[in-house]
Amino acid sequence: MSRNDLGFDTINLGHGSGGLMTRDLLDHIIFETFNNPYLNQKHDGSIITVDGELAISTDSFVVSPIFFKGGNIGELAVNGTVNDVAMCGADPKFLSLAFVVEEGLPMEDFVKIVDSIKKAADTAGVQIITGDTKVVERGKGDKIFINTTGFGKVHPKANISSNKIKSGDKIIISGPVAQHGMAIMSQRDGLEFESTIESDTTNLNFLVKDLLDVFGAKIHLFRDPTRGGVASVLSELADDTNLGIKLQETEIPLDDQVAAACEILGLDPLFVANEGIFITVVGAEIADEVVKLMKKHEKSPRASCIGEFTSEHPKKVVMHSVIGGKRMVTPLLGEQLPRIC
Amino acid sequence: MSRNDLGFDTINLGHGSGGLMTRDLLDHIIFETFNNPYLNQKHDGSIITVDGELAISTDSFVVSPIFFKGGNIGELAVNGTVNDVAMCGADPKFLSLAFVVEEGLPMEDFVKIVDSIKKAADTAGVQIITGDTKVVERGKGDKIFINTTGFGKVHPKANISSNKIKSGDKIIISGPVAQHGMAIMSQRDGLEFESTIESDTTNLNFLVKDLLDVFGAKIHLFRDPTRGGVASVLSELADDTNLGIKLQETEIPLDDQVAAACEILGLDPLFVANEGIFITVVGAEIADEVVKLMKKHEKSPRASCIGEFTSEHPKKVVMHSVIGGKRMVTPLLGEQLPRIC
Amino acid sequence: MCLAIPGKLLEITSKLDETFRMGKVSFGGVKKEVSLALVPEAKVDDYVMVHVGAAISVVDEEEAKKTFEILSLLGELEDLNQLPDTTG
Amino acid sequence: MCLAIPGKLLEITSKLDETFRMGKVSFGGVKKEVSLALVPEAKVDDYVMVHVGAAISVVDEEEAKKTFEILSLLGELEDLNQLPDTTG
Amino acid sequence: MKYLSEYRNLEATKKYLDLIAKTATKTWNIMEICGGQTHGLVKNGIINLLPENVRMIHGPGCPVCVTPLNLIDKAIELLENGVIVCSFGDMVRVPGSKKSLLEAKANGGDLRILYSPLEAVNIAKQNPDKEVVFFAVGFETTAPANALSVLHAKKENVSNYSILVSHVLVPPAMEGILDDELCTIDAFLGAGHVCAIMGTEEYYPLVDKYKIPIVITGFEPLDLVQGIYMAIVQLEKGEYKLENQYSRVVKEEGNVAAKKMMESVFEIADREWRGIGTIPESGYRLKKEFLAYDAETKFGISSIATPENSTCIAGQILKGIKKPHQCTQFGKACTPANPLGAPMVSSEGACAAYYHFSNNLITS
Amino acid sequence: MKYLSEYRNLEATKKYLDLIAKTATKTWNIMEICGGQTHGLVKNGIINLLPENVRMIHGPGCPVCVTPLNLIDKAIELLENGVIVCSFGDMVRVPGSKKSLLEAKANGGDLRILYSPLEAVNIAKQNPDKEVVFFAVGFETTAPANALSVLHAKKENVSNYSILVSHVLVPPAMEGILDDELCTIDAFLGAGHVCAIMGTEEYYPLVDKYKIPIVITGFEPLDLVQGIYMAIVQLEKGEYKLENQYSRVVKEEGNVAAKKMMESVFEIADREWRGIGTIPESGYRLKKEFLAYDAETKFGISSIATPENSTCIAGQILKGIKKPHQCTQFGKACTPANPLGAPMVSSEGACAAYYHFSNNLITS
Ligand code: SF4
Ligand code: SF4
Ligand SMILES: [Mg+2]
Ligand SMILES: [Mg+2]
Ligand SMILES: [Mg+2]
Ligand SMILES: [Mg+2]
Ligand SMILES: [Mg+2]
Ligand SMILES: [Mg+2]
Ligand SMILES: [Mg+2]
Ligand SMILES: [Mg+2]
Ligand SMILES: [Mg+2]
Ligand SMILES: [Mg+2]
Repeated sequence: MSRNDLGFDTINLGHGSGGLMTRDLLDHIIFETFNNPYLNQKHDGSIITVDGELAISTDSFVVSPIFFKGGNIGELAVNGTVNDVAMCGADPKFLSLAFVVEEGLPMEDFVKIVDSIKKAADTAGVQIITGDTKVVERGKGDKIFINTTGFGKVHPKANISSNKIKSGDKIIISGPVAQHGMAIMSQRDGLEFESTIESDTTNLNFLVKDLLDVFGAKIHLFRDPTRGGVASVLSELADDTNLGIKLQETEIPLDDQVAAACEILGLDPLFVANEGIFITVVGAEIADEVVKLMKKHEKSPRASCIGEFTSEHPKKVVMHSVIGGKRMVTPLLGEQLPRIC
Repeated sequence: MSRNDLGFDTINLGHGSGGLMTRDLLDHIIFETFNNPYLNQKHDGSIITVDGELAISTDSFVVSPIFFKGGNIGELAVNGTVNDVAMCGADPKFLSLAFVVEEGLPMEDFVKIVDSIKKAADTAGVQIITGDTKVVERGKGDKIFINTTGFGKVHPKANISSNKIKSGDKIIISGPVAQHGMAIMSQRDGLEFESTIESDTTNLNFLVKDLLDVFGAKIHLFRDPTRGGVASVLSELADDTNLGIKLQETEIPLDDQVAAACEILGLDPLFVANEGIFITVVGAEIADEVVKLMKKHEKSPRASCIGEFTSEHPKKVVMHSVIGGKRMVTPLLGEQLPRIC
Repeated sequence: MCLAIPGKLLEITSKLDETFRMGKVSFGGVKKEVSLALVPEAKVDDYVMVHVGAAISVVDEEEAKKTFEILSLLGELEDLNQLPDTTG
Repeated sequence: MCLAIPGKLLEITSKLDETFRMGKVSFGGVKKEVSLALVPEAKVDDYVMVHVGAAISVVDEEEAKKTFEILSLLGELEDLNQLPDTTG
Repeated sequence: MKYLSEYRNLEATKKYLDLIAKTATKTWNIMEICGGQTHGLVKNGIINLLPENVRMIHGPGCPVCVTPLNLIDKAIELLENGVIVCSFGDMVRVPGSKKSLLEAKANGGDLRILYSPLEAVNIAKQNPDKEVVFFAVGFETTAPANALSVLHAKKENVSNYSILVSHVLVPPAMEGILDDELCTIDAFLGAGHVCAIMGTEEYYPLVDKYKIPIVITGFEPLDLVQGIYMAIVQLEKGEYKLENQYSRVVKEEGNVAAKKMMESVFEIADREWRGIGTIPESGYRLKKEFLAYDAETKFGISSIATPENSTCIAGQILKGIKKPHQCTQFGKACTPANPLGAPMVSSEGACAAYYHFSNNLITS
Repeated sequence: MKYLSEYRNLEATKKYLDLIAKTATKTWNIMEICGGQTHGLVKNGIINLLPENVRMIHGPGCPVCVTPLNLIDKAIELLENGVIVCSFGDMVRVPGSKKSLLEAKANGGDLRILYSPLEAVNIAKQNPDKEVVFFAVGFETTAPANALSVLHAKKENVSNYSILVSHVLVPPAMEGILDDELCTIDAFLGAGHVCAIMGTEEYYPLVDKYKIPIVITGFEPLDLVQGIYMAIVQLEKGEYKLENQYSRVVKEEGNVAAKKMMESVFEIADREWRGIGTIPESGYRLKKEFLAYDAETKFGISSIATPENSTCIAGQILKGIKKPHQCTQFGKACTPANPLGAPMVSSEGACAAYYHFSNNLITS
């Protein structure tokens, strides 16, 4: 039996039953694809050997559509968790992988997603070490949800904590904002538009490692502004640090088409979800060097210092606008909705 | 703002947006409930310190109904993963916790589930160290799905592997079969029945630890026969070890009402899902002592030696029936469906 | 053919008319509402055979013993006198 | 009130009758199909203001310059002569 | 459970097995009609506890197995057209010509797996803007409950309910089997629950015409071994009688109320049996007065036709001419995960029962 | 983007701000009518770049804010009765008397958030067995597109489409504001996109009657500062004229085709404005010939009535009599997460705009 020939065109409830059909699916698709000694134990879990500090992060991925411009839910699930582990100042090495599949998902799509996961995991240098596959009835899911939980040793030089942030620290962003969210939005029913906007989903762990290698504890924080966007992450940071944040609108990298799409739908790009970028807070003395290093790195040619922490207006994020005005930036409230009227 | 007064009766998409509503939900329900130094980092992940072998297991829980006799999806999600880690011969200490909530879930139900998770985690001695909350549109989920990923150090005396199983090894089950599956089935639309059957979901980690403390490497395997039931797990073991398995039908513990419900619906209890029991494979020389210890333990008063490995019919599981006949036990094929005609 | 299981009729739960009676039947403690439309003669405490939600027959207690009586008659049941289970 | 954004009319995509014309409009490269029913005078290469999926006005290029001309007239624009963006 | 556990007694079963061994001097081929009996024989490992010379042959009494492929395709057609299709669990995995009901459900069909047809009427009441069809398969045992569902719907004016009828009758099938010149069957175990409805009457003509013992038998191990013993006693004596091992459930007159109800709704008709072909007057169809409840009429799907897989020898299996392991496809191209023919689908189907339970395979 | 980026120029904006500072010698209260202008002012931080004596007052031009509570309750009523309700994104979070459309969706309603009313007609075509209602809010700018959707539905015989109309008109609202004895407004920035449709004609009578400058203005920073500058020049000169800052988009005659289309579908009617009350002849309703497309008529929901929150001073805010931070509830009981009144809902609503963007709060 080959991996594309399990005798079924679509996933059905039997594939999640825990019986023979489940085992077939696992043997011929999952184990064959990810084939590594951890996973091959085929036990209820896996055993890894660790020594020291281990960073752990979990995320469920529920993006719709599951195939979008620039990627699919599979690579997103790898990159998202790889990046969250990296944001802890750690070096992600292992992932667990749990699917919740809606019956009726074409087997072809499932295989495509599994292949993307493999490719993304290889690219990021992580191994899938344990997993789970559940199938839910039609109408009780949305094609496929993926949970990944990631693990990695904390970088020996890392000392990442919002406690370390002080007034004067600089805020650097690794690339243009709102790309992922607008790529998804471009395919959303009732709001769709044509563009060359692609999701920027990618793994940021090697970039993070390079930064830690060079700057170590002078890097005070990493944070990826995914759901809720840059505005929400910075609002949380202002709140947590009891410091103010000054932002320079002109310094925030933004792709032209992304900007245009936001104009059309009345969305603020600062609220839109990102995937392939992060924010780092660093001591002012190294900010220029950090930007310089990042601009040379393939993952962050458009890195930019977008603002700084200040003691002036604690807990408030203030944007200095293109035309020299000021406004408060508040976190996203509920769901990001297009403003039309 | 108190944990029951977020201003919303139900979860809506805004609670998963990553903005202020998400933060409110996390601050006032999740962080307040699980309050521990790992989780309180409120970062993208958590950092734990480990030294040695770490067992990791992941599972998504998609049970419907979410509140069932004897438990709910929350405690199931804790116990399920705690047990999977224990089945690796490890001592579960940490859990990640990821929700996929369907919009419209009553806030009250969400709080109830979170409270159950807390209680089950406390009972099992594990801490929730990192998490995630996603909200999907109505009709794109099924009230709530929960993924937990668990971690724990491998017991110093443990040497758990199906490679260690040899002909003559005894198979011991910790309690009566099919209880969880039939508790769920009793509430299933179109098949429902009245009974006192309750899910047996519980944490088995302390029992596993006690066994390892006493018997160490003479315990060759632990496995919890969840989805697919006892039949599927044993079929897999026969297949993996290249040995045969002899089972004694009369030795398999089975609650009277569970047996009756299986009769009515034409189900084989060996195929029905379990939650609060496990199978252990041990050297024949310690089998009686293992059963004795287990019978004294609160989690396994009905422990029983149900069979043994044999070189006689490799890869086949043979049941010796109540009336002295023999039959093959095959793994569950697809979904467990009631047989009526 | 077709799976039918014996259970004890605990109560008549509804009686729209003489035909469409429903009753609660206990199968070793597991209870289900079943149609009694096919067994107008069934009364509380009877054991009925239930198939796909309808009682199709009332079990005859006397006849039930015959399987064991034959063995006795054939001298095969000496050690089995207490066999018939009456625990319900 | 109401958000309206200028975009360049790239092509007329369908023309059921004189009223129900549709066209593809580019907003800095992002393209949307919009109704041209309210702008019968609009032609390819015009810039139209689009509101909730319908073009509501054709932008007048001459008038567009006035904002900057006023500043010039007032002697305020000496360093801004190259201002109007024509990149599309 | 009373009336179950005592019939699973090891000692009593052994006694009957001993009696069988002592009594049977020649080779006897006994067919159990009912799939439920097949299930009981293999699940309890009885077949291999019988002496070599007593051979059980699995009959056609599995409704899942004899329901023709075209009816499954019809049910799928309904499902794909937005009808809520209700079915017993065992029917839903049977492959039609392209897919099974379960696969059609995975593609979006609203399929409900029910314990009882009466539940389907409730579903119709709860979904007044949808059509609800119950896939009414089964033998005489199941027909009264299905008839009841139609009467229920009529009484309560539930006009969006109908049934896709595939009811077959046992005696014509037995005749068909006996008429085959390759037939080697010496005696029958009669189907206990069918007779609970129909009584014993219809079987006397068969006994007389074919001079063959028929023992109406139950489903528990003790029932089965007693039934086999009773058949062998007749065979050894050269007798052919109708006997009733299952008298605690089967009365001579059967279930009079059930027969009346069934006859008010159904009438006898020719029926196609999967693997066997059309047998005259071997099934039920809805009477004219109830055609409003006939899904085939209501949805105009009676013309759907589907050929069977040509390599499958299900017909010979169902007639007892061949055993499953004599089929070249058995366990190879044809497995429960990928069944080629109906007998591999239900665990009561002869091929699946062999595949799952038989210890023929244990030493293979 | 052409016609956007050049109007966001820092230097040119500064020049106009300098001109304003040089020109304004007295205290002037200028109301921008449109919520889009409010948004532009706060988002770009213009308010605090203006000299102390030039005060912007936020007008009633946010359709989300002036749509009466009872219309939201009506839309929710439809949603809860199985109707597919389509709406612009900003309307769905507005709390009705019990819940918002978004919460009704979470409870199972089929709510679609759309970019365009024309899309709603397509949804109606794709769901012929469902009713589809578009929540047609907005001012003169949006009315033509909504009219177009009705004409589209009529042309294509889409009978399951209707609109829940809440169209309001700017000039009557301006009159209402000016008639209030507490009114302190010295000049208006006219709503650019409303005038793109309606032209300039209707504003001359207002200028004459109330002797007040009106400068029709666009939405970009440069538009806004130029419009303010033009108003101040008039005020300082003691003039009152209608001027058109936004001439690249607004023609004197407006959009003739759009007006014709709108007038074929709608007629002028009294309308309730949230926070203000009923203003005579201040909105549109569907003409008799189009009542088949009127959701209130079609579903008989015109009688739903809902009182406003009594502590909310939205009416005074909308008339420019008070500023949001002068409301006792502002930022306390009333926040964007839990709005008591409409102006706290949309980011263009005066209260929300203050809450979100104003640097009044930065130093608080
Ligand atoms: S084994 Fe399969 S192919 Fe052969 S007779 Fe049985 S069902 Fe048909
Ligand atoms: S702050 Fe709230 S309560 Fe006060 S006027 Fe604004 S909307 Fe009304
Ligand atoms: Mg995470
Ligand atoms: Mg990619
Ligand atoms: Mg993440
Ligand atoms: Mg698992
Ligand atoms: Mg993150
Ligand atoms: Mg697991
Ligand atoms: Mg419990
Ligand atoms: Mg598990
Ligand atoms: Mg997360
Ligand atoms: Mg397990």
